[in-house]
Amino acid sequence: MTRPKYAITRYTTANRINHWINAGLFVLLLLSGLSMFHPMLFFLSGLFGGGQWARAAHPWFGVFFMLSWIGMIIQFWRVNLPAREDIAWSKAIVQVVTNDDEHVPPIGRNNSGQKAVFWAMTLLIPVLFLTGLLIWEVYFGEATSIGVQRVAVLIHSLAAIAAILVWVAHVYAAIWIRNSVRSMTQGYVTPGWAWHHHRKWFWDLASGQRDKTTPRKHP
Amino acid sequence: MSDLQSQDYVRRSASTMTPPVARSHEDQVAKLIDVSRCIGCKACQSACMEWNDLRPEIGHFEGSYENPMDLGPSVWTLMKFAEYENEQGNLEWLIRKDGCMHCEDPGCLKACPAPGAIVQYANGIVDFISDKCIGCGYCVKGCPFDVPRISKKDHKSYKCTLCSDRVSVGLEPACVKACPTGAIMFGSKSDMTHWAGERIEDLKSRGFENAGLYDPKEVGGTHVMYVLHHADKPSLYSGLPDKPRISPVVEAWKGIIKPLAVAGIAFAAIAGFFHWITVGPNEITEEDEEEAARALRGEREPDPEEKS
Amino acid sequence: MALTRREFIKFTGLGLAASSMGMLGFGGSGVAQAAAVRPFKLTHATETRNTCTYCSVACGILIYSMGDRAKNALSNIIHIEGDPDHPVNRGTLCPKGSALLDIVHAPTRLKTPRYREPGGTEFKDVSWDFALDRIARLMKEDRDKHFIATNAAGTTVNRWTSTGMLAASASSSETAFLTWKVARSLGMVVFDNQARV
Amino acid sequence: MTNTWQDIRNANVVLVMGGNAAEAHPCGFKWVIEAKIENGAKLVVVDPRFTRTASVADYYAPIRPGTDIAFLSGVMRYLLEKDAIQHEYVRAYTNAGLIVKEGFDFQDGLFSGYNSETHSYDKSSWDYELDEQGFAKSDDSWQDPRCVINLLKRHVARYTPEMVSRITGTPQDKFLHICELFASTAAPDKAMTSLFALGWTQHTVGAQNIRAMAMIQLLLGNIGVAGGGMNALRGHSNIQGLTDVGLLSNQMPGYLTLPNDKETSFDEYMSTKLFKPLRPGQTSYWQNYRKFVVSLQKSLYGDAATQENNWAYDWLPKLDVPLYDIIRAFEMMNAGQMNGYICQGFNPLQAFPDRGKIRRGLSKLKFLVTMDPLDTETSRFWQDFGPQNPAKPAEIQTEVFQLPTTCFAEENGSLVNSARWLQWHWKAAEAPGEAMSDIWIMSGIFHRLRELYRKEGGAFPDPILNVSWKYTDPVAPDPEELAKDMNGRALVDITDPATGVTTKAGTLLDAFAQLRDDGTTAAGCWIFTGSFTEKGNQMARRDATDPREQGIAPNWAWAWPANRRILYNRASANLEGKAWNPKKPVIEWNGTRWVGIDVPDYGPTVKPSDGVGPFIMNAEGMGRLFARNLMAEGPFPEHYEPMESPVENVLHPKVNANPVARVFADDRSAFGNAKDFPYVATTYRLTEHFHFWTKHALINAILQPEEFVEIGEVLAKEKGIEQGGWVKVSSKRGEVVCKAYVTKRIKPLIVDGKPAHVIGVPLHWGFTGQARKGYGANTLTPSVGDANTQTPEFKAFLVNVEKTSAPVAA
Repeated sequence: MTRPKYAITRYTTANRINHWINAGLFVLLLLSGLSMFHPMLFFLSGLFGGGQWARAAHPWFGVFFMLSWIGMIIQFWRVNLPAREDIAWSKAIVQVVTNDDEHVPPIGRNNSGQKAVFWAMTLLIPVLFLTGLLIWEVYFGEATSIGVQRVAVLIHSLAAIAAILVWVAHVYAAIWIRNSVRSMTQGYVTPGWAWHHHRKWFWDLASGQRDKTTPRKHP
Repeated sequence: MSDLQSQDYVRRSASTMTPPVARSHEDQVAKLIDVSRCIGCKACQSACMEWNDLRPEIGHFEGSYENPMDLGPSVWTLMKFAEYENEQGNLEWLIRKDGCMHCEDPGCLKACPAPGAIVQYANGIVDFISDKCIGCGYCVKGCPFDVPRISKKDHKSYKCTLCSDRVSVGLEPACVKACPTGAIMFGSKSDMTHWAGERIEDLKSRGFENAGLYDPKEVGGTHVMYVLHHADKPSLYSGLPDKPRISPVVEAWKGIIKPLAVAGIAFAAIAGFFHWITVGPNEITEEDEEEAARALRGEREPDPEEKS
Repeated sequence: MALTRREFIKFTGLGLAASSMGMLGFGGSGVAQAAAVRPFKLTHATETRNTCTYCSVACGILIYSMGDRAKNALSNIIHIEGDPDHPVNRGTLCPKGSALLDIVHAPTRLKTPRYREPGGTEFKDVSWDFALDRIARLMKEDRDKHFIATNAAGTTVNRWTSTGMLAASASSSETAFLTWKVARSLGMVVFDNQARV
Repeated sequence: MTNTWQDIRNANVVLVMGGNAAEAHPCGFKWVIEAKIENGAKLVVVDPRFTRTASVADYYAPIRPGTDIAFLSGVMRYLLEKDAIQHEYVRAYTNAGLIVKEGFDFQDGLFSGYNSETHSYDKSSWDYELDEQGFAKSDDSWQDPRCVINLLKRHVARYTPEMVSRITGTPQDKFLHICELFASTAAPDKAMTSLFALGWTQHTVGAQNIRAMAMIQLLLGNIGVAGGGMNALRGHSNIQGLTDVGLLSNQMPGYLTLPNDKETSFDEYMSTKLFKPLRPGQTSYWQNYRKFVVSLQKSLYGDAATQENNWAYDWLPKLDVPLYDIIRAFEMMNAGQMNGYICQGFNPLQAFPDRGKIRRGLSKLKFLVTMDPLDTETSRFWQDFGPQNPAKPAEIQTEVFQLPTTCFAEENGSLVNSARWLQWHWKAAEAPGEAMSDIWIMSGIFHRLRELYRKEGGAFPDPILNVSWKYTDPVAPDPEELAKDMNGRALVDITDPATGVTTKAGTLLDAFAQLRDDGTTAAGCWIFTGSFTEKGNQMARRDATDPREQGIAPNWAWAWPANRRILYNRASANLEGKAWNPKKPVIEWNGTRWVGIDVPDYGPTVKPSDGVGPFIMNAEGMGRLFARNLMAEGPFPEHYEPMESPVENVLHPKVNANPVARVFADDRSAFGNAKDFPYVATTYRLTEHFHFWTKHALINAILQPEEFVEIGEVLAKEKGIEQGGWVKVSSKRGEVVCKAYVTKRIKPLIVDGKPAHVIGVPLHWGFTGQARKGYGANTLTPSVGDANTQTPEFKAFLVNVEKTSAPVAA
């Protein structure tokens, strides 16, 4: 893998490892969870060695996912804080989805769509984690009443669906905005990419305000 | 082997196939528990353990004749005792055999995510097929009567099978056979309902005006029914639900949400696909790179709105 | 076998697909056909008619044992239930009768004769010959020493009061008769059964 | 039982008092439920506790333990006062009209003839006035003040409803309601059955409890009829058989009594047995006594029993005391008068009163032999098990043998059920390990002893050497051979003088009527004659056909005597021989003979007009409202307080408890008083367990795992006892520490104006087996018995109860 000379580091190695652990666990949770959600998808439990294994593994994936997500929060909470520009960007959502980037206002490191993904997950994952604990039959089956568990399982599945929808959007956006995937696999973007998608961030970098990811000033 | 063919099932958990309906003439069975004849001797419990090779732990005395203290993976039926003082101040000892009710519309089966782990035979028996059980505990949440229990040893769910092995060879369940006073009867559901009517008449003649049959409509009727002296107050009998029904939460979860969610996820994916083929990928151009390079070389200053 | 990356993906993909198909029900009729009820366990068991050993309702019972009484099969009792032909219990059994299997196979069933010496702190396994020889000797010693042949009035009374016996009220009448013969021929009068307790 | 289990279904009223049929005999109790459902019967339960039987009763009344006679005497008073008796029946079939001797009297709690030094009665005045021919005088008009019915009226007059309630604690309205229900069965076509068990027998007045009820049943005409009778629900599976075969200290097979040492010769022995009829023309079946005894001796000693040696009469042991019962045996053990004890399938350390005394007694033995399929407490009495069995093995010099035996599933043989049915059972498997049958073990001991006597001689070896032992395998006689021995056979060709039919030598006999007193027949147990005939093993019959579904099933197994299912069934028909209840006839006179669904308990061709009474075993042919000299306490039942009682006997404080109870000095000193032990305790079984056996069975240990006592809510509150909390129950003899079951089912009773609390003590737990360890109810119980039978008073004694904490594991 060769890194272009003027590449801008968008995600550090730690960012990327954390993200992909996250992503892996999410996929495992998604597959094992869906296998227990809809009979049509029960075949997915085969990926885990059958229903018993899927059922046993799912909550443990969840525990690690929660831990992993805490890592994500620590690393990304600051860059996902809302900013005034988010309003303008959100107003231009039609232009965003139609690739009419000329008419999209410039934004910083993350646009509000990305922020929405982050905060949605930050809300949903703990909900999934806590409701998941309540219905973790092996350890907490007798900890709460069946009535509580019924509500928990309902919330758990609603939250999971929401999370999946957010995830679909996230994955599609990564594919749609070309070279985003590379930023999360190899960690860098080209200056042009930063210029095009996150111009404010680009200028911050160019003016040396963000030290770690500062590209070389002069080629 | 006494394999029942798949055609003997009328319901099968988490299955996407339509159950076969060709064999539509099988008689439905029912167990009738006449509480007014029950002496609480626990022969049913004993026979159940013996026939089904179940031996729970030896417990302690906990202030009641109830032992073990609860249904469990190895306790499929349990006598529950309630000391009740009636309006006349006379004591009644209301003793009820607890266990699976074999609902016509089984909440456990509805909630179960494992294909074929819970089945309902054409004769009405709701059976757990351990081989297919994944131990998720959803049946526990689905059951309106708090019956299934998950084993900590093998993580499978257990409950009364109505001795499906005995019934399949033409015998009555073990508890029915043992019951010394005939408080547990077994036969076709229609015969049991008729017999219950006679019993209720007798009870009414002995001063139990509210005697009646417990065959709750809310779960489509049950294949285990009770004759109660106080059918107006089932909860007197150690908390038998007055109006049992599958929880609306479970109904929602296993009803509308399931297809909506799958549809929603599929829609999101399809929307993405069509976005791709209509709008297409958002790619940067050479110009972007050049502009960026110029900016980096300091040949360009940001516009005011481009500053953070 | 060297696999290129592309081939590897293909293989795992196929494997996944195959296993998923299996789970969907294409993996053979055994899986597709929904599982079976538990096989009926008495189909070829040997049935023996007996009477419940507990109370004197004397319920008829059917004892089922493994094996067809062929020479090489040591029959083992696997199940006991009520005899539906019996006019009193008509197949029913109480919680004790329903659990007769567990008394037959109780872990505290005795299997060897045991002996405890005077002042001893434990039982020792002994042979039947040792036990019966010793018992007979002790009984004879006591009888010879304390037997009352005649009373003060000179009447022959043939009475042995220093050794007594309690007879088993769950043993058969045939056992009882033999026991009576033995006890009375020895002149034993301290002789009772469980009729009262 | 006079009737069968299934016959209970014919009853109109079922009384369960002195027992807990649902709990102790669930499968027999089904016929009570059937009576309710199919016959509209009312179930009445009278019990100190609201039992499982009470849970399905139509009417329940509480009663203070040990006061049943007061209750039942009150019922008799009610029936006589309201004239709710079945006149025709009482007049013809009971001794109501017979005239009692002058001199018979009852004053201040005592009948005539009491000797306060010996605590016994001279019973000579307890009899009828006889005429010149030796027949009892009678007054059929019941005018004579000394006729039985008038004496009875006078005797029970004191038991007014107020007095009954004052003694028993039963509320008056409940008592009177029950009287009404009883009275409804005085109608000729109505029947009441009485189901009882140890709740009546285990009292110092046990036999009189039962007598009182039997008198009520006679007054109501309920004896001998379908759905009636006195039904003792017996305990163990063959306790009836062991009683029938005479395994009691004073018994021989078939209810023949063992001689006592005043009966110095066979003729003297027989002179007290051959009951002459007391009324003209009566059967008095015991006139055949001699035939039964001679046939027994021929069975036991074969050719060695001869006319010349008085049928080996001298070889029978002779008693010097009325009974060598268990209470006496342990008294003797404690006094150092016993050296050896054999417990065959019996667990006295758990079963007998005053456990401490039992343990001390066993410790003084030279040897103890236990024969049992299970590891019993008794066989380990010498071992230390902490507070449940504190023993010091080093100090106990007893040699102990623990012999493993087969159980029911591993042997052939017959058992006699409560309804006197002899049922054969078959072996299903081999015994575990080296376990052997009781027959093999008893034979083994016997052969060794016989060999020793043959070789060495010794004390009086004659009976040992001469016992007949003609079995194919002398080491382990076949049960069928023993059954044939009991049935009996002809020893020479015998010809029936009436029919001219000859029975060949060696042939099995069909009926005890064939027995002879000249040594030409042998029968080990005359009442079993007919059970194993040339037609085969009658006990193995399995035809369950039940004519009219009336609960007889005459071809199922075989019932003694003579396959008769309902005793005294002649009394089911009126004087003309027609059934009192035409819907449920048992036997009827068809003009030439008695026919019906049962074997007549009567001469089959004796005409009704002959005036032969239906109670053919009794010398007067009648049911006895007046018991003559047959009971220790008196011819009528009288209320005496239990030995330990919270109150004084309000009828006659000077004669508080049973005046003729036998109490050993050390046992008397172990009685507690109401000041230290203010609560009445009663012991009982629970349905989940059978005595001390099923704690060895895992399922039953699961169903009722741990020792507890039952305490009413009021007392529990007073004492601060919590549900399921630990309590200490103590009597003068010991203490039990266990859990408490605080229940609404036991309520305080108002006795003589004061509340009396009852504590229930189930008896199943010990220190071997699978259930949790327990102290055993007999730690608390007093060592005193019924004056007639010495059945221990387990059902009413005094205790104290206190809240405590869990015992510290030893």
